[in-house]
Amino acid sequence: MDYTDRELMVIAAAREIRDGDVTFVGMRLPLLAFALAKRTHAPAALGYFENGIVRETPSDEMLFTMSDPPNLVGATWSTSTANMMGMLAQGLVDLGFIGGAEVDRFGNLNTSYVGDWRAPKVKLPGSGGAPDIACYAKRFVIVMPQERHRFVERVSYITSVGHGDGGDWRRRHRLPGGGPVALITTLGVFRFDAETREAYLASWHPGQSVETVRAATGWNLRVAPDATETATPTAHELAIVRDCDPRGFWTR
Amino acid sequence: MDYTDRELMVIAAAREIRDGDVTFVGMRLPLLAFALAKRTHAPAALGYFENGIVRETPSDEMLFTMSDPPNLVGATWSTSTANMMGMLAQGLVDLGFIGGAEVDRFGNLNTSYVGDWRAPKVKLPGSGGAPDIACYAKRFVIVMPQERHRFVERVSYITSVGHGDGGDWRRRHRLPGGGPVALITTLGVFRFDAETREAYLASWHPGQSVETVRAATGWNLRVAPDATETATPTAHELAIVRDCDPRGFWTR
Amino acid sequence: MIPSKITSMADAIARVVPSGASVCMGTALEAAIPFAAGHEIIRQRLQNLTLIGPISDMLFDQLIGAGCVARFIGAWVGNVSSGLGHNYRRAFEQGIPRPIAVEDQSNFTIALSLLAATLGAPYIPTRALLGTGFLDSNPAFKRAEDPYSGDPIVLVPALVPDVTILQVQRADAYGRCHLWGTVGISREAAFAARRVIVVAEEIWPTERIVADPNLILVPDVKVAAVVHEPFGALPAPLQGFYGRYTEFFTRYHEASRTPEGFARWLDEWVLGVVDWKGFLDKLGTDALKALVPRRVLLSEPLDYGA
Amino acid sequence: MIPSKITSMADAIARVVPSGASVCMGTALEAAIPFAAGHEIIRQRLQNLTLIGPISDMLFDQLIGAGCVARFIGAWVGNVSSGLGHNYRRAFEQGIPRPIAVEDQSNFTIALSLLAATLGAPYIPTRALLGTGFLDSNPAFKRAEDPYSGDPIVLVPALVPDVTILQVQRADAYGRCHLWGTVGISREAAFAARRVIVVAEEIWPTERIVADPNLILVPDVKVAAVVHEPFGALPAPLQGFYGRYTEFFTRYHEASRTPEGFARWLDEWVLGVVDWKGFLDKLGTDALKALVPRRVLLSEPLDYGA
Repeated sequence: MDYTDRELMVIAAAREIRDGDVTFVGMRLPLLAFALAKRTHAPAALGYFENGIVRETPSDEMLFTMSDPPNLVGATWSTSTANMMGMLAQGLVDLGFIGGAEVDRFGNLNTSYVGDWRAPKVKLPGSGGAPDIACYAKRFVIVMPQERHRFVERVSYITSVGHGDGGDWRRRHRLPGGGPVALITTLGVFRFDAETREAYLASWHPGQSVETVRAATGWNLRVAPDATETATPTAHELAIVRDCDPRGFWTR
Repeated sequence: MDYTDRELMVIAAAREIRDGDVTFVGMRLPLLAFALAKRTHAPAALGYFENGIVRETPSDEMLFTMSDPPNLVGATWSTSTANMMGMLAQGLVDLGFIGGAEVDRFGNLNTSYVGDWRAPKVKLPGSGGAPDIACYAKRFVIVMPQERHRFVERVSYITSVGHGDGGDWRRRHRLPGGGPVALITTLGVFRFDAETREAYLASWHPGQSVETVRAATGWNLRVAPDATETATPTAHELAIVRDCDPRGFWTR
Repeated sequence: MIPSKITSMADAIARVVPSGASVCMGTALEAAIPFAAGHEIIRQRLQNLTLIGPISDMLFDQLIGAGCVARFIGAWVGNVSSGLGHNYRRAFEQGIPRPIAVEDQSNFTIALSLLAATLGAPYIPTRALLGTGFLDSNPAFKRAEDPYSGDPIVLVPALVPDVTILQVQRADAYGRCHLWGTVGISREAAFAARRVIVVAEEIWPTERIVADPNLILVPDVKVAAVVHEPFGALPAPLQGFYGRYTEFFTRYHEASRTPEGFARWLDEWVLGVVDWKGFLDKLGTDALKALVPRRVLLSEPLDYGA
Repeated sequence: MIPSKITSMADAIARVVPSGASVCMGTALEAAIPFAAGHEIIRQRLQNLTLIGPISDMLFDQLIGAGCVARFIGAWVGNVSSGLGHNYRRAFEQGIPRPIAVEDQSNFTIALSLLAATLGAPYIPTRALLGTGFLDSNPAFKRAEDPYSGDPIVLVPALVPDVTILQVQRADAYGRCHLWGTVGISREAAFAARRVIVVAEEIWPTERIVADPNLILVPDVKVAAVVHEPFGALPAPLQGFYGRYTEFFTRYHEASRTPEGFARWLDEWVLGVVDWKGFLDKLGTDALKALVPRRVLLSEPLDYGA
């Protein structure tokens, strides 16, 4: 079975969506993951977009942005961003997806400044609504390509807060949401220890190994005792992803 | 010329509306005053209602409440109460009208509790949006029947703040609006001293006198040196008021 | 996929509004007041309710007189075209039929309270109410200093109603609803509440409601029940459906001057009928006909094409 | 009675947007971005603008590259379908063509900033951004304690744009406008601003706009100019009027990789044309035709009858 890294990431992300989840969908790969989950194991999941749109069904058409007009067709609500963020802030969102340019071992994310923010090496595009999802969603999933210089001991700027310094940091700082539960990369799937809240490798993707993942991780990698290979995409899953992104705009 | 106290009050209130004023119209007599002003000296005045309605022209039909369906017909905006109060809070409202059960010599109004609020003699209906108008409107006008027990040295509860303790009280307490500029009663018209902010009698209505007004005022009444009789309603003014309230629901 | 939420008014009130609940109603000010829902609350003899609303044109006075209410949070209780609310006064001043507590708000601060709740914000600061008695009589407000200007401000805490009851023109079976005309604090009140009961003049197919997704008032996840109850706001008006029956307000005002008069009124108009159809039958078709709008005034459709 | 506010884009920008102003645009996120207005700002060589907006899909990158911008307040600048904004990076990292300051916001806090301004509230408190770098890099935020719970909170101060520019489907000559589809923070941004420029696909008679008074986005007193500019949001989409021209975003992304490439792009698409009609002529009728919605999807009218 032939597939791309991104297709595998979409499929792994879709598996994080539980049936009935109120899901903050975002753009790009998570948008495809939502469509896949709806058509497989999570038909009752709901899709929320930070521009104010709510959907029960994925759009019939390929979306380049969440505000493309086809995303309104069949939507069950289109409200203000303030109201939609209010859904988050009221604790009504089960799951969000966030990407990042840098991540650390506690799942904190940086999409703002590489280096000191006063004189950064790189100005990244910014946060969008990711910090809001990170604060308030009951759980969130990080989806990003894995490279050693992006997987750092400590991000230089926290745009979207994960488990902070680890342990019960979120509870102590009164962050209402649950924080990150998975980190899906081009190489594997990480989860977060229930006590320390440190990311550990739960599965490596087909063709990878603990060693290749370790080599691309900038902190001392922990591996689950029962770590295993990520389940290979099924033909059915791949067919749906390709149906949703026929030209491979996001997944090739 | 035969007319009622209330008709005279409507006419006196209308004279307080300047052309072009953004006017918080409210209900009852001020609603008629707005219609009269529009049809006489203030054709460019705008009417705002705290339920969210904006009108350039008075409703064609008699209104019993601001939310009667005819008030929407020809409205130029119908928004939320929060937005409409936002117009006030942004300092965009020139003039508001407020009624009261009790008033004191600095134009503070009580529509909440007569007596100690913990064990009041009378529970009044409450405030509606009057405190918001009193806080934020550039100026406001009080319209209420005059009786000695309602015109007190100091109101027992401030529902809508006037000039507080007088003088520069409003400025010291950082109230953005200008406070009351006129108090129109069944007996006369009071204005507020530019320095002390105390109410003084500017005119007594036809048939009244300084003495009858003084007898119905519970504080040591001050009278303007140039105090005079209130101008008698013209036939034209009365005709318009009666056209707006043909059955005399509010004015008889 | 979701099961229909359509049910009877009796079932909706029995399931969604327990005694002791905080209930927000009358959110469109003098229009769209859910009188049908309020009368059913009285028939079910609910107790110890906290009523939340800006001005409550007569409905809260009825609920207070019927003994359902322990507390009121809002800006005004009375009868807008006639004056004060006799039951409200009797309850507060004399404990008849039972004492009620009042938490004073202005129309702006009740809107801010609910708005704060919609945003998950603990409070919203305002200058409104500076220098007033509200800061003494309602301990929910706190005086504070604006750290940006150093000026005094008032903190208005978030308020989350257990239930908001809305009367609307049309809804689908899942609670997606369209309300227009006077809206007041309806959006904030519904979106702030834990659960919403939607009472609709008409039930429409989903595809015709979601054809205007911007107009949908509240997310369907909040809606616990949808009740199809034509004329459910009477004697209050509803844009496009019926005008205000002002004489009914006037007659209530007279009838409720004494506890005995109110008891007779309640027996006749609420307890003496089984449901809202019974109320409408008593009103009579002539009265209903006289309230029908004289004109149809349609808005222009919006093209959501893509 | 009020005089018409309809004018040309050139006149609207010249009159309402001085150099040094704070300008809020792109308030409907990736839809309804006022590109026509932005290009006119570039042609008029305005300087030292503060740009305010949530995510700014490519427009802000163009204004920054053209040297009009001294400061950005918002959550994201880039090219949503292609990635980062090359001009934004160059300006911030290397001061090319001139340095810009950034005040970081999230999508929620930019909405709260504007919402606070609409309410005349000095700030709105939130838990969003607790534990993040925003509290260091943007001094506007203050850490505080919620006096109700004792919990840490973040204060988001009110933000009043000098001008908000809206692209909408239809407006009357006085600035009463209807926007639908994706709305994002448009209502808050327009209502918070000192003045508003409304850019409309269609100018409609007043009576057909006020036939739906609930839909009117912003009070006419805020509107300083109304510009009739069909396709004014291209290459961003506008519900019911045109889809997103994604290839144009992709080509811009490639062209703007270098300062020289961007200069050529700017000459070709902005400086080399006189006005928006010139831009559309360059795009060509085939491109415009391909973006026309394939379906008309009308909402149901609302009866405002009384």
